[in-house]
Amino acid sequence: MSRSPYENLCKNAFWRSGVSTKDPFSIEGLYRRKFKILRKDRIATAGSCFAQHIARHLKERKFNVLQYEAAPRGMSADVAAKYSFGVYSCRYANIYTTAQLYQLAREAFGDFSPAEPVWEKDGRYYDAQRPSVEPYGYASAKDVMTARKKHLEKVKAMLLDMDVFVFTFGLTEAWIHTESETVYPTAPGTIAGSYDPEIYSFKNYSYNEVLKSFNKFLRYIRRARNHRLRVITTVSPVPLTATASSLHVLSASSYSKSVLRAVCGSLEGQHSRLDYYPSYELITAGFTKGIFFETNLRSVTSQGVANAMRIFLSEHDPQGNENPKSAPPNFPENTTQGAMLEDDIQCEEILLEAFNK
Amino acid sequence: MSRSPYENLCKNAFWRSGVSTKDPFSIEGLYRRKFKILRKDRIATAGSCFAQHIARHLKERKFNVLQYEAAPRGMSADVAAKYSFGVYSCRYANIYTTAQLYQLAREAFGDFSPAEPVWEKDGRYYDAQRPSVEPYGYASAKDVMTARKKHLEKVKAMLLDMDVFVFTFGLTEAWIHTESETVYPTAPGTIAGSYDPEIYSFKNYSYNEVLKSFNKFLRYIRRARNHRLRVITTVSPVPLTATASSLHVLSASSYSKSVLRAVCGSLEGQHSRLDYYPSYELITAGFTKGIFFETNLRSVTSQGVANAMRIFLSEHDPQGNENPKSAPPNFPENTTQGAMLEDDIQCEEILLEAFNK
Amino acid sequence: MKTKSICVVGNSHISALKGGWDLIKDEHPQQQVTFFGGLKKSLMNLDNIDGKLGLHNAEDAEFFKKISGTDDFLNPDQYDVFLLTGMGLYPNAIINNYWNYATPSTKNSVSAEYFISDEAYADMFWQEVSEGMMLHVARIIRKVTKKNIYISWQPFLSEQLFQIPWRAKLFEPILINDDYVFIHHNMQIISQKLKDEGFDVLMQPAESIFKKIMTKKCYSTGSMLLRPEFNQEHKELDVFHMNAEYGRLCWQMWDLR
Amino acid sequence: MKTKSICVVGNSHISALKGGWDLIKDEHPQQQVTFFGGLKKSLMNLDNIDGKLGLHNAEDAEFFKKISGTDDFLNPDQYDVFLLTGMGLYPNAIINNYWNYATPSTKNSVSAEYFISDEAYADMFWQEVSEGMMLHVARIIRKVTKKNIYISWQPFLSEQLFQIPWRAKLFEPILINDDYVFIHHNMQIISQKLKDEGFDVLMQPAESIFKKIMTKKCYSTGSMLLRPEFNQEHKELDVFHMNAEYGRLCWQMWDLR
Repeated sequence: MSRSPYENLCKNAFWRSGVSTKDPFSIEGLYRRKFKILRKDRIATAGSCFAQHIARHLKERKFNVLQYEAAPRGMSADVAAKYSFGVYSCRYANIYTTAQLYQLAREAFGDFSPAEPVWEKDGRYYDAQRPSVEPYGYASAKDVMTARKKHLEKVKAMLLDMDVFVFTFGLTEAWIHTESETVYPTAPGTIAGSYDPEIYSFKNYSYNEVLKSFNKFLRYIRRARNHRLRVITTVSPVPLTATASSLHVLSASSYSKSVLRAVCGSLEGQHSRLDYYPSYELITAGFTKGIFFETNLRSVTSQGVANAMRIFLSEHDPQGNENPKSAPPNFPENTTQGAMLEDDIQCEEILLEAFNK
Repeated sequence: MSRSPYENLCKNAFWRSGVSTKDPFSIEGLYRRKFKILRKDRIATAGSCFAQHIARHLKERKFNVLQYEAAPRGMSADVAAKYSFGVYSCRYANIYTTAQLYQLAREAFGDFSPAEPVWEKDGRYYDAQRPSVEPYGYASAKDVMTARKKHLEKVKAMLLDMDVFVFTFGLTEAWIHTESETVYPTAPGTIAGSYDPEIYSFKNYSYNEVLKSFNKFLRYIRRARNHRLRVITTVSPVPLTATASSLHVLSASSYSKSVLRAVCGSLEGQHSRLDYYPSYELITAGFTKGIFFETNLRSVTSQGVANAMRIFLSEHDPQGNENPKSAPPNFPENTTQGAMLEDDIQCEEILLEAFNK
Repeated sequence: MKTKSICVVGNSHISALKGGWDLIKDEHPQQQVTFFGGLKKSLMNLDNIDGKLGLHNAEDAEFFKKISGTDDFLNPDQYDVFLLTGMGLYPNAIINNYWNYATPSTKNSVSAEYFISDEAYADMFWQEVSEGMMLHVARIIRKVTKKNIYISWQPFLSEQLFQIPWRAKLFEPILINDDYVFIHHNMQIISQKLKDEGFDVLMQPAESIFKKIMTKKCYSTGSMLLRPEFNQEHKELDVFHMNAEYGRLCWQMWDLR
Repeated sequence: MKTKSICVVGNSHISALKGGWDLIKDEHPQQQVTFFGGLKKSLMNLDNIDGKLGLHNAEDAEFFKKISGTDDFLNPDQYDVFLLTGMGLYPNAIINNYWNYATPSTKNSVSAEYFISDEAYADMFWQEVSEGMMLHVARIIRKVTKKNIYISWQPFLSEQLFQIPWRAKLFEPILINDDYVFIHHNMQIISQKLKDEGFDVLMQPAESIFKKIMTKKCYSTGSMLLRPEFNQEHKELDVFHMNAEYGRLCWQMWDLR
């Protein structure tokens, strides 16, 4: 019988020895992997903007990051990024909410059809589920649906094949088709579509909704898969560009991120093969004094990302090359590899800023 | 039909205009009160350490902060603080979890009796539900129970009388009596008691547990009360001193605080007479660059508290005196008023640091 | 009393000792007693000024010099022993709170609203004493001399306090519960702390005590104001100050070495 | 052709124009043609060096001067018109991806794995061209002269590409689906952008084209390496370079003013 249950805890269980006396670059043991990721493991990535960094760093370390919708051969990094090629394992662009993730999986397996799947703008037609991937849209709704059909085949293949799924939780705020509860990654009218309050409504997903959607997603794909899945979750440290919650954006961000972080904590406890990687706290915690944010106090600096990834990779690739040779900037041979530039992260959400007048 | 639902939002809905271009001292509109608090309203305060600041600032502004267990006449501020007088409206010391709050209410009304109510240490006896209020304990368990009975009468009166309840959510981690689920504010063995894993166990309350306990508390006291209650919730920005979760303390803190913030967001949406005051994000958000934390990266500076309270009081007491005359440091006439010194906050939780060896 | 030269320091309470000394000084020609005093809280500022103890404030300094008859500050070399009186060394904190704050040692836990530890009382009392005027003066003197310093408890309030309703309300429950022990015990704790710090402690003469926690009326009636120019009694219901008889009793009972 | 002095600039592809000019230059005594060239990607570094256009790298500069026969850098004042050839202006990006990336304009959406927008193709193609060697050279020349600059499309690959299985695999679906229009359309988009930038654009002579998107074998067989000292043909299955006959055809069809 010990006097206090805190007597035999390690140094990292105490704020003073675990945090106060460390700096964000020397903090140790913040993350202990639950399971191994091998270089041959097929890794799929999805989620909000911040997930793009993880994908890029894993690729640089030569992990087997799946690419089911690569950029056309010879497409430059700039153009590939503009058309959302090479950002994630499929060309779904950012998936901000777990509701959208679950919806996408059901759609890929033919169990769901989104309402209002095509949004129009200035005579062009956009995939409402990923309006940013084709910045000029298509000439017809039919073209959008053809592209989506091809896309969903790839998503399905990815969901079936992947050994490791890396997902970054991004937002709780979303816009839905009120009647069907179809969720969209952007508000109608941001990239395409037009906001009709009779058709669309604002949704701020609660803790339970976020949690349930993710668990439903896991259960749903498990039925179709024949091998075990490991999952790595993270929470995007990037605050909201704008909120429709009627709260101040600082408070709305705090709420959203808290819900997501709480959900990840819960998921981590529920699933033995689901790991939470704490890049969120490493970048946002008060003890970092904001050094990992750009002057807009929103974007994460490349140093912040590098530091977060260093800690992740120190667990999953401790022998890895810290500074792999990067491809020359011109004449990209394999544009899929080179498509993601360090500071060139795709965020549809930032487009909301255009409405700040 | 507007093009985008973000077109007509105000500046505070956008990160750039609401946050990036502000500093933590000039941020506006972060908090808009849901209801008024008048100087005559009977205000009761409870919660984790940070709630003490709110109580003190309200008292300084001459709000009617209830005091049901004042310090004896002539007790100096130092001694009053040592014995937890004048910290909250009753002498319950810090109430870190909503489970404990709900349990206390039931106990006050005679519907609950805690298991293992008295903890021993070195031949002295302590109230397991508030071991810090008597630092030397009592000579017998009977004395502890006599003191507790008197205390509970006051708690009951407070719960019945108060018009406004200010509660600061502090922790999700707690220690419970395994069989009865009696929750304690400290781990056995921290201040008193001794840790026996056969009797006590660690509990990290989930989002749903935290939320439910608080809602149960509200429903429970409503039955006994005959006038409406307004509630102000806040989340303590102070990270954990130590965690028993097996996570790194930074990650454990991030999880705990996220759960609490998410719960407050949910409560705020559920109850028209419950307001959330966002001091948590104002002090912890990345955009503050950690300026509101002391060098231990844990304690909040008095400037941080003052800034948070300034924004709170600008809504509830815009005409108030910003710099009320403070009592002279010697010969305190009314020690209850003077009991709380700016940097002299009572935190049993910090005692865990003693086990960091 | 075998000492040659006694220095008495105190606030208004030195008046009783001064009056008492006047009554008996002819019987003790070998003894010399000098009284230094300050009104209200002025001795809180007693300080070492060029080797003598005095006050910086001009008015207080003037009074301090004048009342002593030396027309000077207190020169510690000139005295064999020091006797400190009054200056708030009184169980105020205990008596004032007893009626509403019970402890495990008291018998009023049913009637009192609150129940707190004996330690809380003791801490409160000691904090008051250790930050009070008596101990300030005692410590200032100790810094300049190794001679004996006697600290005397301020007398209990006069039994006439029962003519003041709010004071009666504070004392009645103590009497009803026969809880004088609680008061005495707390005073003993303080006395011990003072002794631990190297002071001698003088208790109120037993003959003057009424019902364990008050002073007999005959020792309070006709107490004189300290200001010698007034030569005037305290107001009728002053229950704090004692008369010259009380002073004489003290001189008789206290053994200053 | 009425121009007096023509300056041809290009990579290995100038070989065909040079061979062609040799065949017809006697018929055009009033014309003078000077050929400037660089191997591989060297013209990517063409620069204005003291008013003349040349290369900083010693080896590249030497070749550039030598092949022109002027033994000097390109002095823009000495020419009436500029003809740019080869240098990667070819619908590589379109042809290479067609088999697996359909668009609303193509007819292969059933067989292709991917379906993307025509704009993605156009952006990719223009990005390649605008960052490519041809436009670099054209822009460098434009900076020093207002004279006409003719940009000629690099010829389509020789029909012999069908002897190379992986190339055949890229071309077959285009032929099967009769989707040459998609290639031409994308080339037109680029041509228009080049015209918008102030250049004249020369298309491959129609007589030399096989099945809309290749070059007839008779124009590719026996193409010569650029290095004059080698006086040697390209390797047998070179499908990029054209022979002197192709060069002659170009000189006949193109109207340089």
